[in-house]
Amino acid sequence: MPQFQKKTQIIRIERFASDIVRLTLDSPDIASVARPGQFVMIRTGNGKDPLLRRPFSISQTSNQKHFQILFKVVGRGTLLLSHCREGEFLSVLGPLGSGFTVDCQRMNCLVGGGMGIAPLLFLGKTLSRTCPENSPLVVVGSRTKEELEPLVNDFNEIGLTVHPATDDGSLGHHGLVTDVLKKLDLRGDSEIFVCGPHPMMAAVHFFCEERGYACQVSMETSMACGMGACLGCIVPVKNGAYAHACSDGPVFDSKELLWQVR
Amino acid sequence: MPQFQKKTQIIRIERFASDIVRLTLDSPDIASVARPGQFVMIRTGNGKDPLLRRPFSISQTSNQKHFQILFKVVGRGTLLLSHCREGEFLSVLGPLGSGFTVDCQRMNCLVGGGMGIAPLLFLGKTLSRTCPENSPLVVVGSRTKEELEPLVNDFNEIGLTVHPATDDGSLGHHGLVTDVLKKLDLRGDSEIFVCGPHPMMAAVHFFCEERGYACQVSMETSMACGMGACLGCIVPVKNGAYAHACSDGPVFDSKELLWQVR
Amino acid sequence: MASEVNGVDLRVSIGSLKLKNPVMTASGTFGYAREFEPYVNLHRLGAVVVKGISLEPRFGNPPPRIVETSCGMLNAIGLENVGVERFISEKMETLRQVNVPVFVNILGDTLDEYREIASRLAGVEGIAGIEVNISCPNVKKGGVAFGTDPEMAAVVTKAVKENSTVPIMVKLSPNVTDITVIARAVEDAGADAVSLINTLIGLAIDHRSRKPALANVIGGLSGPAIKPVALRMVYQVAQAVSLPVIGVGGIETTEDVLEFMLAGATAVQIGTANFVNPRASEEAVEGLAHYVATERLGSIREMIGGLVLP
Amino acid sequence: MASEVNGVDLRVSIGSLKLKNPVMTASGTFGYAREFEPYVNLHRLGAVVVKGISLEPRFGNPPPRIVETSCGMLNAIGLENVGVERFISEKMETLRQVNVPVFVNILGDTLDEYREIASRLAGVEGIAGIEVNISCPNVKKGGVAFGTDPEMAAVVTKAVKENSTVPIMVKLSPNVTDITVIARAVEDAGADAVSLINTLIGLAIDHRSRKPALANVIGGLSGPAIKPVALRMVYQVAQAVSLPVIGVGGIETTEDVLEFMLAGATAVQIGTANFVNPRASEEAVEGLAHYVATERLGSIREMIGGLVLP
Ligand SMILES: Cc1cc2nc3c(=O)[nH]c(=O)nc-3n(C[C@H](O)[C@H](O)[C@H](O)COP(=O)(O)OP(=O)(O)OC[C@H]3O[C@@H](n4cnc5c(N)ncnc54)[C@H](O)[C@@H]3O)c2cc1C
Ligand SMILES: Cc1cc2nc3c(=O)[nH]c(=O)nc-3n(C[C@H](O)[C@H](O)[C@H](O)COP(=O)(O)OP(=O)(O)OC[C@H]3O[C@@H](n4cnc5c(N)ncnc54)[C@H](O)[C@@H]3O)c2cc1C
Ligand SMILES: Cc1cc2nc3c(=O)[nH]c(=O)nc-3n(C[C@H](O)[C@H](O)[C@H](O)COP(=O)(O)O)c2cc1C
Ligand SMILES: Cc1cc2nc3c(=O)[nH]c(=O)nc-3n(C[C@H](O)[C@H](O)[C@H](O)COP(=O)(O)O)c2cc1C
Ligand code: FES
Ligand code: FES
Repeated sequence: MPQFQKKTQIIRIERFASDIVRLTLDSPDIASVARPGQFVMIRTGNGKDPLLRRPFSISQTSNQKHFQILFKVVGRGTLLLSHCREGEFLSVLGPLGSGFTVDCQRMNCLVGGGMGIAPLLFLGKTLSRTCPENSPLVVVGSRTKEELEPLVNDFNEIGLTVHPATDDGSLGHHGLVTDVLKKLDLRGDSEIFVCGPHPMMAAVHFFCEERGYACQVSMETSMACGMGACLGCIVPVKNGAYAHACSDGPVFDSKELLWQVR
Repeated sequence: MPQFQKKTQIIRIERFASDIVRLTLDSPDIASVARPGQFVMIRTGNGKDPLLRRPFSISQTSNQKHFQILFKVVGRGTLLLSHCREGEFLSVLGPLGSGFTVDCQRMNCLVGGGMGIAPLLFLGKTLSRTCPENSPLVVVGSRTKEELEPLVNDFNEIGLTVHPATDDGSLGHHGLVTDVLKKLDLRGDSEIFVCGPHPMMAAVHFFCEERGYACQVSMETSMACGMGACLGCIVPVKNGAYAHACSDGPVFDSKELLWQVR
Repeated sequence: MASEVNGVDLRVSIGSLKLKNPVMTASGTFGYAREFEPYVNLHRLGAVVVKGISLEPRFGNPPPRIVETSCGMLNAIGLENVGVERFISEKMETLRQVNVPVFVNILGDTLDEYREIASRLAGVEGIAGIEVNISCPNVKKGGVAFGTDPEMAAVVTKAVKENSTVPIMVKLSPNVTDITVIARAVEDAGADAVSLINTLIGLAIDHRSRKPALANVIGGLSGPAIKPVALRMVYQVAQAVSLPVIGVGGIETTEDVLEFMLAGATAVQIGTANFVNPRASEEAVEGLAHYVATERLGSIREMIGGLVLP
Repeated sequence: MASEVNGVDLRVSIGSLKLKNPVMTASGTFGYAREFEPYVNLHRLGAVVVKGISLEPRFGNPPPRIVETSCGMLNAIGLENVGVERFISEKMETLRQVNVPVFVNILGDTLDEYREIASRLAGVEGIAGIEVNISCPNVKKGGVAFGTDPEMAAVVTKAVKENSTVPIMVKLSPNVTDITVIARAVEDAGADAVSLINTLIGLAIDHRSRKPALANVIGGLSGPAIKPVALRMVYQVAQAVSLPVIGVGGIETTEDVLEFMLAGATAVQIGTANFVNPRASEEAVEGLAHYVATERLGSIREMIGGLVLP
């Protein structure tokens, strides 16, 4: 699988909320080979502090030229990144990791929470193209309308119907995405694609297990290298062993992983 | 002596050459008490790398409100500083150190090389004001016209006549400032104020010693604190002892220091 | 002495000494305190530790003495100081006017020197405690040997303790295989507290000139770069001894202070950070008060050793 | 094997082994090399050192295993590896296809394990050398003890040497009072080279959760933060032994490599920098070639130990 280390130019910056930013980066190399569920590692500054790259899902590609990342400011790296200006260059490694595996025969349902929605946009776009007969369901949740609406619009633009949920009820269901998911009329052969906070993914996993649905999760862990070299990014699997989020994942069949019953 | 730790806003950025920048900073506290020869310590970035502040001479003040620094990009700190934008804030400590001591009765002569010209502008301005009868002579040298001319203009604006020298002959004398100095018709009671590369200051010191002129030098050393706390910024004085450039200086009577005969 | 900031209990004890809060400044990074008066309300600090004092005045090492490294700095000041006599007559004079406990950091090349300097300081008004530097890596004799050998460390501790009228805090070197061995040795020898860490020995080279960046060749590494090492050693020592442990190394913010206290520190010293932010120490005091208030702690002492193991 | 880059002589020797240039990659930071094929022309490197291998497979420590610190990172991977058998059957298979000398980093909890793993690797095609990890701070047994005690270090060295058919390089721990003592011990025991430093032991705490940032509590500090310590130790060891010294610790750029060589390193290993810039190792090779050319050196070997003292 081709991977690149590139200086990519920031060609667009969108601010969805004070702490939520979307960058459009110019990189034909990466954009033309990326698959939904893959991610990139980005240097957030030029100095040695912060030292390590930060992982971000590829949230959309366009024209095999550009790709987007959508992120929330949670610490120093993302803060630095949020101060970037259009025209600047960022050092990017990618595309990294495995992507989602899709089966057009199934009933596909994308479930995203917070920044976990990022990779699902890309997945939704790809599903609409590759399985035109079979539109996926989309359930996405976030804190508030302000940050969710632009993403809902993006799904709508691809022609997908979205079931939104917000913590404050400002858009769609007032509550959790899992509430919405549970109320959907899902076929027995459904496959759920989920990305979001860990507790949400755990809840969806148990729900799918109960119902016998297939479930793919995209796992976030701390990562130093993003390419299978440091062995830092593990997620517990069955039998006391570990899988590596960056190279074995970040997308996993949820049944392979070890989930703590809450 | 009052000293401040302030977030100061950058209100103007001038680029004299690709690697020479002048910043005008808004700080009534510092601008209103600063004296020629004093300096400030500036944080060049927000992270922990580069860790330490960098020292810069106060190169001019205006209206007791603003002050300027003039610097050359030589490393990471100055590079970061050169990327600043107008409107941004810089953390500044100052004014620090002792300034030049002036005596209006003497024939005063300012000798500056490269970025050493920075504090002499401030000194020239102060001398013109405090000793209006007795304009100082000004000898300044730099690599090339491009970077020297704006400074010569600034001296001219205060009404001072400048004897320039450039390494490439593009402005004034083709060669060293010390050549120019030696050809000036200096009175026996002359006092030379010199700031520039160490070899230049040594040459001027020996010249003054030979002729019996008073000589004040502004010394540059590596500094961690700028306020007499780290003891890192020493310059050798007589008897194997050391003086501290930040608190005993940076301006010294050249006769107090130990100069290596070249 | 106000023992509370905004009604919040930040008090900690080092031996018989009560500090109004756990924030001290580290030796060699805060001058003789007066340098920081423009920036800091000195009386709000827990204590200040002054630059290391030797029996005789020392000129220190030739320049360059400092060089920046990644998230840190190397120094080889070589213990420049005015000597104990001038320290007492000149520096203590002004230090007494500052309403803050003063620790005098002392060092010697020989056991006798430690003993003499301690005796000379005994009874001098205004000294709250003595910090015994057995760890400075810059002076060839004395320093290194005392701090890396448990027996020598104990002997020095005993000598200073016997000749002191105030609590003594022994400052440990991190350049050892097992710092807990040294810590236990000085505890047994009568120390009232241990402070750690002093600087890690390092080297920087200028590849252009092919010369060491410091005239002394090697120097002491300090700053955020060494914080993980300091935190680990504080954690280990706090478990090994029952003395108060004073954490030093890369501390800058309130969060850093909390981390060292969780690891087991009773108090901390802020060093290199004073150069970057002269207000760091006072801001940490304010930050701790805020923390105790918002977390509704009975006192900051609840944090000491509060690390939750997985 | 091309021994010159652009007609420039970068060759160095480690025992009987000739490397085409002094740039190696450090164990645990370069996977099994193939991970870096998208970014690096592996055959241009001096050598690669693979992730530490034990006799039996290990799952390693639970997460979190890594945390960033100021200009550095802590890791507690816990030596996750597939074990020597699968290493030989799976990993060596692909490594042989890469035209670059391969060092296998090995570790054991007991002397016997070191001996067995060395015997098992003896004669395996495609192994250029063995790096003996006596210094890993993450595993409670074995690691620390071997690397901090000169006698144990010597015993392990001898055991591996006696059972190996290729040059062995012993990797030293920096967590000791005097690293030259350990270096001399392994030299006397028959090591062909020493590599240093492994990580410094450190701790990071999340003050919000009051928990250690790593599940293993302590971890190994690497990256630019530790470079001054590594450079100092390389300088000391290079003067203490006559073996080739391989410098490791915070190396990222050509300038870093030059500094370690000036301090006495015959070759270097690039570690954490591979994560930040996967091309760091190849760029250093290019940079050295450029340096030798522009400085008109006969060979890069002229730099080794070339530090000019003041
Ligand atoms: C494969 C992958 C894809 C990701 N995609 C996205 C994305 O599309 N958009 C997005 O906003 N974020 C994404 N993340 C998370 C993102 O990498 C982190 O938010 C970022 O690294 C934080 O960097 P920082 O320097 O700002 O914060 P730090 O200063 O490093 O940490 C600040 C706080 O965030 C927490 N944190 C750090 N890293 C993570 C992490 N990986 N997961 C959860 N919490 C973390 C820390 O524990 C700490 O409390 C992804 C992570 C992975 C592994
Ligand atoms: C009192 C004082 C006043 C100063 N005033 C000015 C000024 O008005 N304008 C200006 O451009 N510079 C001035 N300097 C020098 C300025 O501080 C340095 O150029 C700056 O610190 C370099 O920082 P850096 O991070 O860019 O370089 P670094 O990465 O720190 O160093 C890059 C190179 O510059 C050299 N260098 C670093 N510091 C100094 C220094 N203090 N003197 C000489 N060489 C140095 C280093 O040895 C290295 O080779 C002054 C210095 C002092 C002590
Ligand atoms: C410039 C400088 C001078 C120092 N001088 C002394 C000293 O005289 N005595 C001493 O015990 N420690 C001295 N130290 C060590 C500090 O007190 C402290 O232990 C060390 O710097 C680690 O803390 P930090 O990372 O917060 O700086 C000095 C440190 C620096 C940076
Ligand atoms: C994630 C990680 C894993 C490591 N694993 C090993 C290992 O298996 N064996 C070993 O000898 N050293 C190991 N090391 C230590 C490195 O090889 C190197 O000695 C250390 O990181 C210092 O170099 P650096 O600062 O360039 O990273 C590891 C380091 C890191 C960061
Ligand atoms: S992030 Fe390094 S192995 Fe996954
Ligand atoms: S710079 Fe710290 S004492 Fe002068």
